[in-house]
Amino acid sequence: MMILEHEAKALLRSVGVAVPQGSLIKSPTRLPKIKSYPIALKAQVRSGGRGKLGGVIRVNNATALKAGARKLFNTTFGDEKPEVLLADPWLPFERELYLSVTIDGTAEGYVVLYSPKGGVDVESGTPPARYPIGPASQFRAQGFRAVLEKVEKDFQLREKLIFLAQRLVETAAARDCNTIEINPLVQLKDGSLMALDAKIVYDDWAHYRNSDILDQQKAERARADKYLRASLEMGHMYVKLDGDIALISGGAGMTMGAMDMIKAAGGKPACFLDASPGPTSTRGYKPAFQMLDADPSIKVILVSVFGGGTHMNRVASAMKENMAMRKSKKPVVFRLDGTYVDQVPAIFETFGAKNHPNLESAVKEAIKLARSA
Amino acid sequence: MMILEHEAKALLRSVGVAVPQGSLIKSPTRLPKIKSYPIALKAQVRSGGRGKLGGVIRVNNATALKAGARKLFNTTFGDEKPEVLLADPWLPFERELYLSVTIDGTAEGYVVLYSPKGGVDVESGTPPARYPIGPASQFRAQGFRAVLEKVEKDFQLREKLIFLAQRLVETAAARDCNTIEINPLVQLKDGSLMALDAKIVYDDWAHYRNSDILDQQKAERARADKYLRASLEMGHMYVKLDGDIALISGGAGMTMGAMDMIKAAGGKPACFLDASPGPTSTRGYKPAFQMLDADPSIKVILVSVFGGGTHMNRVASAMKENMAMRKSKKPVVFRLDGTYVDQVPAIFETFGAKNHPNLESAVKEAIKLARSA
Amino acid sequence: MSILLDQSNRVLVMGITGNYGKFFVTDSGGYGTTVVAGVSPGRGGTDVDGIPVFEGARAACQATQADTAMVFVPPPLVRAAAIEAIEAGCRLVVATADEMPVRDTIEIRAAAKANGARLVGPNSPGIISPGKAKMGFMPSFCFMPGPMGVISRSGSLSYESSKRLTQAHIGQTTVIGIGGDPIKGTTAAEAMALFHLDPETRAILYLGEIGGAEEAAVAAYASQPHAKPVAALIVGKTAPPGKKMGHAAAMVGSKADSHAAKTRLLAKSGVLVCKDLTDLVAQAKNALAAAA
Amino acid sequence: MSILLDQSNRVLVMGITGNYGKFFVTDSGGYGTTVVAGVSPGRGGTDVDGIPVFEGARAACQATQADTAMVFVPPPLVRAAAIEAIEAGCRLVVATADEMPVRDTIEIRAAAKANGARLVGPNSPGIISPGKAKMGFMPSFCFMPGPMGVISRSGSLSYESSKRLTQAHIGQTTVIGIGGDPIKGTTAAEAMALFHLDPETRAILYLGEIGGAEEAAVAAYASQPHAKPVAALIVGKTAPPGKKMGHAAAMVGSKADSHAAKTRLLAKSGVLVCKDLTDLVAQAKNALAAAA
Repeated sequence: MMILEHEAKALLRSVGVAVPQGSLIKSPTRLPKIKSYPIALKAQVRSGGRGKLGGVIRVNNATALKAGARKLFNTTFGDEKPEVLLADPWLPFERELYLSVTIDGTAEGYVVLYSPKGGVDVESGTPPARYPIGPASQFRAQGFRAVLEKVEKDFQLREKLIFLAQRLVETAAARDCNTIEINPLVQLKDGSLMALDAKIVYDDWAHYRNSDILDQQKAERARADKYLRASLEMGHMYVKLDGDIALISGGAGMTMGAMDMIKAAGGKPACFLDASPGPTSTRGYKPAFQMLDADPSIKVILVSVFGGGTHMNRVASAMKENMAMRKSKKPVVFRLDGTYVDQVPAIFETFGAKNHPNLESAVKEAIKLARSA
Repeated sequence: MMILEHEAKALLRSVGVAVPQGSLIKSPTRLPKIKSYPIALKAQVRSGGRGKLGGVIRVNNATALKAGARKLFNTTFGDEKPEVLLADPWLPFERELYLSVTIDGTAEGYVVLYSPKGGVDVESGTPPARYPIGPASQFRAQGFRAVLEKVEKDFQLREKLIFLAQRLVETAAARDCNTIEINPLVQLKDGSLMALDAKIVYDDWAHYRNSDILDQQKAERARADKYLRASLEMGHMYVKLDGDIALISGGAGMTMGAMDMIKAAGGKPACFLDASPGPTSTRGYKPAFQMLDADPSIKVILVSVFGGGTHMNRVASAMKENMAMRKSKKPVVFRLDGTYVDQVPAIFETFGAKNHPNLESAVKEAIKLARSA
Repeated sequence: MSILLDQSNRVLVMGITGNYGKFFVTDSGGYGTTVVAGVSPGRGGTDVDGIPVFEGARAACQATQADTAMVFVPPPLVRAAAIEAIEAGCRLVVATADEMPVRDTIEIRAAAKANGARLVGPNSPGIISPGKAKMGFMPSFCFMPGPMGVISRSGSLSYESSKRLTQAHIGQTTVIGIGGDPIKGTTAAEAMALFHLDPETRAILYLGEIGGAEEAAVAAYASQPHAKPVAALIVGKTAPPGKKMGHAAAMVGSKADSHAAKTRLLAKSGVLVCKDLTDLVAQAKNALAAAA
Repeated sequence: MSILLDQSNRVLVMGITGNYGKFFVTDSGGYGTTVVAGVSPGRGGTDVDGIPVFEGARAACQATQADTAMVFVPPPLVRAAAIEAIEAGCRLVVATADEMPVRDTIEIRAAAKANGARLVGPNSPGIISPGKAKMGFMPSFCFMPGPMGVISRSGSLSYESSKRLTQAHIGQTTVIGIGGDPIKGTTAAEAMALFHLDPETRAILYLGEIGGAEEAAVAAYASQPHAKPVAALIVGKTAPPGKKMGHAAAMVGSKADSHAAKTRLLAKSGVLVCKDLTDLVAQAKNALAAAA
């Protein structure tokens, strides 16, 4: 998951990367004493395109700081309002560069990306130069140097970039970061490099060996409403969409396949919800039903699970118990298939449910029910 | 350099190692509210043997906490008084174990040490089992398992130790720790492992890529008096001894050789001072002379440098300038040798100094001067 | 024939005494898979349904000539178990676990490469060569032997698709789940290359998703002059941009990640692109017809 | 003869355009060392006193058949430069830098091992084969050719000791500084083994310190039946316990680290232990006499 700019900069600073000495603003009424203006006042949000949406303001004095802070705290970027602002010194620099480390399948591990022109428009320019590494231990100065020689003429800068990139790759591996992006990386007048902005994406699954990741997960849950929080705690993967047919499924590909089929058949999917973790227990599905039942935009719930290691007799029983617990009258359409599916009809019969023989039929009924709701 | 127990535990916690949820006490008058007694009140000092010196107290209530805190803040351990105490819950456990990772020449890198009996007496018992690794990436579960099988019968514990040890080795490499020692590592009733105490030694030379190390170095300097601080800032390596003949030398082996010769010839060395960094500049020696001149226990200063890359003509000039700046009348004995030593006599002549032809002669004069001072 | 797996693979189960391990012995063993040994430290000398349990992979491989490992340990332990199996001599290692840190997968893949071995997974249903052997928990009734090589980024979708093929009497040489993580033990490109060399595989069905670079590799294969016919279903047409859809790699970050871009590229490269799941069997038949 | 270094080594200087690099070309080149190339990224195509400068080690080694590297870059860059030289084909790499993170040395040593190369250093004066070649900044007048192999953990002490030998007309085959860090590119044991195989080395002088395990290795060598005679000086008799004496490895942590324990062990193993520096020449003579 992505962390905020100021958190990313703190991590970079801790591993020896130069960043501006900024201060945090947590409320528009508690502003820090700024020793020297101008400063860059920056909304701390995860959404992309912050710069183009006015999320970074140049502030020249204390009065402007007050106004700027109030404005940023009241602006919504993508779907989030900043809870904190970063006040960085506004630093003069010679050049804006782009440097990042990320995970890449074709590199069989980490890859370093460099562009001699950084800044907000980096994506529209020439694609960055790539140095594929593999495991972090395979970073080689001479390897990245050969890549840089083709795109960066300043040989002293090249050596600084090699040193910095190696540190970023080591850090990505040591701290389980899937992406560390510095854009812009600026070159100051004395030739040194400084990270003016930073984006770090943690590997969600390394939480057990990295308290920073665990803390971010807790914070993410704390930001969610109570239904979503319960679902996240169960390990469900949930993405809200703007339709009315909710989907409880298992497996990312199968879930997307069902979403696509709903759309193709003329319906509107209301969510992506992959309930693979804890997939055979009553408890495993309970928060999903609670969340979807509480969402007024949802008219029908389609349960579509095709299980291998997930045994359908146990899923069917879990459904029976969940249906008994529900207070909502929203219709639920079932389509279970896979291991022990032959035992499903008998279980479903005990609570009057029907198991659709295929996804097409289940989707068709869900759409019909959504239209008539 | 070694960090304090509570700092070491914070680092361990951040990489997923279980540690007690303790609180810090920074003054005997500001005590935390403890939710549950008993607690272990622990003086935070770097000196070894703290437990045997009464630095860990079991405290059963708030009154005892007050008394215990006052006592520990007023106790000197080795040569340091605690500036902070750690109040950890007093945890019941099933077993005390010893686990550490350190640097070892014969292992060509990291080595894991394990002893099935941890605690204060670990050093007097059977030497711990060794798993030599080399670079951190060469840690292998099967390798450490083979070592553990000979000394640890509990196979479930073995697997937990393997997992923990790998994390410690990764952490040692990632955070530039030369030693991470957990003693005792305890096994709780539920079988899980927890670090009840921890000792971490950082690699001083990795300060440029690890802000924790840099911060520790700054703190170390802040604790030193002004003369020592200046010397440390110059990169000098200084160890105070209890004699009266101070030594300014270059190179660790040469410095120790000279110390030993002073002692063998009947004198008493007052310090180990390796001034190799900045060895040819006037500035390079200035803080050393200032520190030694200010120390009343020192009667004579012996400068003994045998240089290769360090050119003796430049050292001689640096000595001339330093002698001119000094206010102290303490005698200084010189013995320079090595590259361009042939140019030394001419320079020395300009300020009336004599260069001894060998160490024996210089040491002899230093001892004579110390006796007559 | 088939790729990577048939009855001749001698399978070692890492973590054989856990629930998954035990079920695997019964289920896959019953399917025909040659399970020869298991590892469970501390339980060496016992057995699971007659399969001997060893303290470590080296002892197991030496005693039983196991050459293939199925890894069923919790995600934090997969790296150690997989590398142990590779270094003990296993040439094929299948790891189904999801929730694996990417760095661990990178290290396993590197260890496999250094030892001339191959990893399948993680976050994968495993691999099945219908009628011969399976490594994973695929519902066996969904599969039958035949001429179609199937590659899938997603587990359930591979069951769903294979069942549709089987119901239409289109059998499979091998169905390989390459997994949903950004770093894969076996990539789509590598799986395509294996199917290309398998004489019994007449056409390839690729089941992809939004995000990642696998589909570009599929397109690159399909556009080669002597490529076998390829049909493909790409799911995630309705996924919003910038959101991770369950799989770590399934996210529309850039334009090339989108369903539209991927299907356009595949179609341009001669791949028979399925409109949706319902269209799958039709395009699979077209691919086989093109192979004839 | 000599160990590791003579005029046949073709030396590449990593960081040739820095102050140290330039001085080395003049000083060591003047001594007889065969300096053939330098590396300084961005300055390829230039020269330093006639020695051609290249962008990287691979190009330098290909153009000049350099097989030995002298590393003169700042400590944070030593790891990259040393590994580059090793992977470019240098079989001997000398790194004198102190202030090196231990992890970097561990990685260089591992890279050397993987490539069949040898590192000398870091935190070392380097290596000199008197009358033939030197890699480092040793004051040349302290050395002369002869039958004594010298191994030292400390730079200045090796100059001091060699000068005493030279003044006493005891020449040296090679003087190798193994360095004061806990991880050494070449350990005392490895250096002893090299001197053992060198026919011209008749006896070995070992200059050690408190702390570390090198002295145990020296004792182990000396106690072997066909070992060459060994004399040793161990400094740090007056060092207090628990304090790091300049060198990271020079600290009395346990009893075995102490001067008393080390000298006792060495004496027991047949090593001629010098009482102090003044006693050095006498013991060196005894060692040579024992070899006769």
